[in-house]
Amino acid sequence: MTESSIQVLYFSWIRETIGSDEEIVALAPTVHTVGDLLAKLCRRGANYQRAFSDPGRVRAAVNQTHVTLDHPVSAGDEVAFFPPVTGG
Amino acid sequence: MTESSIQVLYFSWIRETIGSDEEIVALAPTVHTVGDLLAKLCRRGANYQRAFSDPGRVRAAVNQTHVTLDHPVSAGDEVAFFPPVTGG
Amino acid sequence: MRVVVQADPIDATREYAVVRDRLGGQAGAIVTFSGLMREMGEDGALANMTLEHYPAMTRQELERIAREAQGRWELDEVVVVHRFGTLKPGDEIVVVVTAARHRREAFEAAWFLMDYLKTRAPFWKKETTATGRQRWVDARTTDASAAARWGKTGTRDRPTSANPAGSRRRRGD
Amino acid sequence: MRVVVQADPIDATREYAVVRDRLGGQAGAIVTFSGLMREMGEDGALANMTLEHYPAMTRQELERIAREAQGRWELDEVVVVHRFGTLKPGDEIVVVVTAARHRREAFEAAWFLMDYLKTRAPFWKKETTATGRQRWVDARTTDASAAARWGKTGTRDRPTSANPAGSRRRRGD
Repeated sequence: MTESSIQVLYFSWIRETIGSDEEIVALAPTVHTVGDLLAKLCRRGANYQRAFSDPGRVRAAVNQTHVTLDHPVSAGDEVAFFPPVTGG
Repeated sequence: MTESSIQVLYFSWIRETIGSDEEIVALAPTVHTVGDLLAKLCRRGANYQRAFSDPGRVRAAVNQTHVTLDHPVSAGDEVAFFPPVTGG
Repeated sequence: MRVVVQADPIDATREYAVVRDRLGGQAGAIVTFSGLMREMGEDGALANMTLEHYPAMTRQELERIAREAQGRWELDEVVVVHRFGTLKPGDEIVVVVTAARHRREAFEAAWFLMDYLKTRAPFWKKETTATGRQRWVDARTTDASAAARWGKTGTRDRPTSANPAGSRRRRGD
Repeated sequence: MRVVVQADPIDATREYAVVRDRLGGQAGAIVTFSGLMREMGEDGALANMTLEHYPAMTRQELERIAREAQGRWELDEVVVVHRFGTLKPGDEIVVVVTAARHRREAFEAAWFLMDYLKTRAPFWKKETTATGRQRWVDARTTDASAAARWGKTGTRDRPTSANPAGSRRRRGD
């Protein structure tokens, strides 16, 4: 992971739909928030679009803390996307 | 215990103040309720009066069921007097 | 339903394990409540505590309370075990176990059982301090109000959704 | 405070016994909640269930939730043990133990922990039916509303008396 990239993690059926559990994504100048990152990922292919098609079923964490889509992302962050949790 | 008497039980500090845990009481014609019985017992002596001096701290059961002082008593009943319970 | 009044120490872990093993995947939630003897009384450190009870009444009153809980919630199991006699600090005085499909029913039923038991089960506590003084424990007025919030007994036809936690809100909401 | 995330089966009786023995008369109330895997899923009988989680986040999120409970109630102990990996019906998924002076604090804190954990702990359940079909379990909307009734996180300066059960009333009161 370089200084200008972020690590992205996927869990549960989002992971399965995308077909990957982890990837390094270059931080484009247009990506300021978690929502921007999500939009950028959706341009990667139909599997991403399917995984993120229902925004109501997508949650995110930045550096292991729950956040909303307007949360900022910076180089070196770990960003995770997952469905609403079902533990307990 | 005869047909026209009731069995009276005392618990906790009511038992200790009266100095007895159980006695047979003849059912006088004037005793229709638990409250009537209580009044009759108070005429037996200072220890009974002390035990029952604060009606807010006296509870009763007839035949092992919680009741209020207006509950009727009949020959053959088991009537218990005790302070508010402190189990659990 | 299991209701026990005993002089022997209560084994809360056994009461829980029996319920869990017997239900084997039927219930999704088990709540176990233990009420323990505290080492500090109002007059200082305690040596022990004696629980007097009304033997002819105790068991049937606990059964009434347990049946009342079964009528109010859909429960897979209800266990109430209450001790009497002389206890030492740290001993379990009472153990309640409730099992239900979901956690809300199990939590509400266990809490209800304890609130009811505190105001209805015919037990009286006498504490003995480390210095040998004895004192009957007074009933807490908060116990009466805790029991009152569950409403009247014998209302089995009342829908489960009408119980207290179903409509609770934060103060100021 | 004890927070554990483990692949091994949870021994709820041990978690309880450790708390009871350590507190030895300090706490008057211990609530133990167990969440168990049910044998029936939405699509019929289940063979097993796999709990995926987010290892780097899980433990710290559970610790945040446990600290939040400690900030809201005066607790003598808080234990949260959550399992991951493959479970069979009847297994404990999660065990929460709370100890407090009185039962109200212990009940409220345990219930709060479970409500919060259900909406914040990064776990996802995948069920496998007896016929081999697999399905990700959907989040229950009732879990979100159950968590919401406790109000916002991080409000440690809020008085304890303002928590939900403090002002709860029967519907129609």
